[in-house]
Amino acid sequence: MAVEYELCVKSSTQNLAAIAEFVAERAREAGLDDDSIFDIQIAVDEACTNTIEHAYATRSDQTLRVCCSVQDQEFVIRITDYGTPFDPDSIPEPDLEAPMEERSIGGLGVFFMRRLMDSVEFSTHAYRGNQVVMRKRFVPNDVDSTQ
Amino acid sequence: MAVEYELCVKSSTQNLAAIAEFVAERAREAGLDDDSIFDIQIAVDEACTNTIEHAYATRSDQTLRVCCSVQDQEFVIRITDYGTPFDPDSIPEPDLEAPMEERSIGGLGVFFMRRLMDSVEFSTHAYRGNQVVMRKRFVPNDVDSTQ
Amino acid sequence: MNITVTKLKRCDLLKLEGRFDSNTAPELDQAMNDSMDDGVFRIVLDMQDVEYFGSAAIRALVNAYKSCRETTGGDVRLAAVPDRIMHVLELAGIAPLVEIFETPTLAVGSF
Amino acid sequence: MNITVTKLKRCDLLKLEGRFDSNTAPELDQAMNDSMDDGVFRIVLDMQDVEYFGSAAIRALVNAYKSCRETTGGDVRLAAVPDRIMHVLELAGIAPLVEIFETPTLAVGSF
Ligand SMILES: Nc1ncnc2c1ncn2[C@@H]1O[C@H](COP(=O)(O)OP(=O)(O)O)[C@@H](O)[C@H]1O
Ligand SMILES: Nc1ncnc2c1ncn2[C@@H]1O[C@H](COP(=O)(O)OP(=O)(O)O)[C@@H](O)[C@H]1O
Repeated sequence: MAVEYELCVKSSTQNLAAIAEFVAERAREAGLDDDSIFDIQIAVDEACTNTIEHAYATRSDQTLRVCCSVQDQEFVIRITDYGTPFDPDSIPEPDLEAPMEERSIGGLGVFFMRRLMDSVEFSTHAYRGNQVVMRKRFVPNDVDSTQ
Repeated sequence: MAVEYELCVKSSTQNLAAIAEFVAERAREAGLDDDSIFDIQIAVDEACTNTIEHAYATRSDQTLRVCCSVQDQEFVIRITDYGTPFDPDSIPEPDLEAPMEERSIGGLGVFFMRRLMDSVEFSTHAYRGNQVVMRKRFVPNDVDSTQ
Repeated sequence: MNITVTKLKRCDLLKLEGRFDSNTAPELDQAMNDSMDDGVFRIVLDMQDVEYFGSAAIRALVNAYKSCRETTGGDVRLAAVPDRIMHVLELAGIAPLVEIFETPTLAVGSF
Repeated sequence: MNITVTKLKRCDLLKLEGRFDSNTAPELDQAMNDSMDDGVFRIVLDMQDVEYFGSAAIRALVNAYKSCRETTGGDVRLAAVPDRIMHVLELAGIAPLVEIFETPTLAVGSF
């Protein structure tokens, strides 16, 4: 596996801008196009927001770990927390056909992650914490690519 | 006296844009700044409009002559027509203090010419026609200036 | 010279471009009269791209201003007036009389 | 993130700049609530300089939209939405529901 870049910050929404910048920078270096980078920023932002708001119940003194790597033809982001585990199958899809007046508030975060990334996997480990791994395919133009 | 540039056009308001461009070009070559050039454009535009509308009574097939030269520290524009002579002393100054509702329509042309140029002289000759000569002072930065 | 008319809910927005001398001022006059014939007496002139605005254009502006203000709530307001054009309006003594806004959005939002 | 509020005759114009994520969305929520507390239920969001608009900001928008439209003539309208932000609004299914204008002038002029 290639290099993995890691950013470790406190679980505050004030760090979302720094996380977005860190991920965008890594994706740019890897050669992703601007539209893909924007998609990734949204997915990461939503995932980290959920971790802070749900897994950590808005406590801002906990640890949030964001790792980026390139694996084969995919840009991979792994987000780790040590809060309340989460079963993604328990949440319903948002009803996007409903008129605005009847729209339930929220429920877009996980939907955005799934729609904008090529794969999203949630997992929970005893000491490794909760992880969400998101992958975005791209065409690497790196000269020393092993592909 | 230095070179005199002349533009000779038909007395149509359609030629006002070309006249403005001609005068601006000469003034730029002479080294006048943009604000002065704009002032000159207004004065020339108003003078030519008056010639067309009053001296030529809007006939568009007559001759309008615009000459530009630099004399000492002045940019000089001479506009010649062969229409009805004009006594500038016969026209009153516009009342700029009047409320908009009571403003008489017009009467700004000669006022603009006098305010924007350093001197404006009207004259009438038997064969040389009617002339208005307008002068704008400036600081020539020409290397082979005789000053 | 070009005039683009946008009919909004409360006013007509006229974007003026280029030279308004005695040759082209009649078209400005016409455009404002068209609004008034249409029953619209609230007019915004977006002056941002005006290169020249001579006494004939000022005359057209003053005429429309008078007519519009004869109606309740009617007015002609200016937006984004370039410095040089502002200088001309000041010289003509009409700058203090007409309402002038920094942007077309503010002028439209004033009606 | 920055919000500049301009109070116009018929509506409040909110110019949004920068990132609206779950950290800054509460300020958008607050700004729109301030307008409503002020009795203004016609709001234009100028989105031109928005870099990011996440689900928290969308939530704030939907909330204000609902509240404003409960009043007569009330509405939240968007202007100058950048392509990428438009894509997010489309994904969330709200692009077809909210009125979106090319420029703030047109949005303000629609009220
Ligand atoms: N990382 C997480 N940890 C715990 N619960 C989560 C997590 N992510 C999402 N959830 C749960 O799934 C629901 C839907 O999440 P989401 O689609 O992001 O919408 P929202 O957060 O706006 O409610 C949340 O309300 C929450 O109950
Ligand atoms: N070149 C000219 N030839 C004849 N009459 C002129 C000329 N210039 C000005 N006048 C007269 O002087 C009056 C004032 O001119 P001016 O200040 O330009 O205002 P306006 O042309 O708008 O009436 C004109 O109405 C016209 O009667």
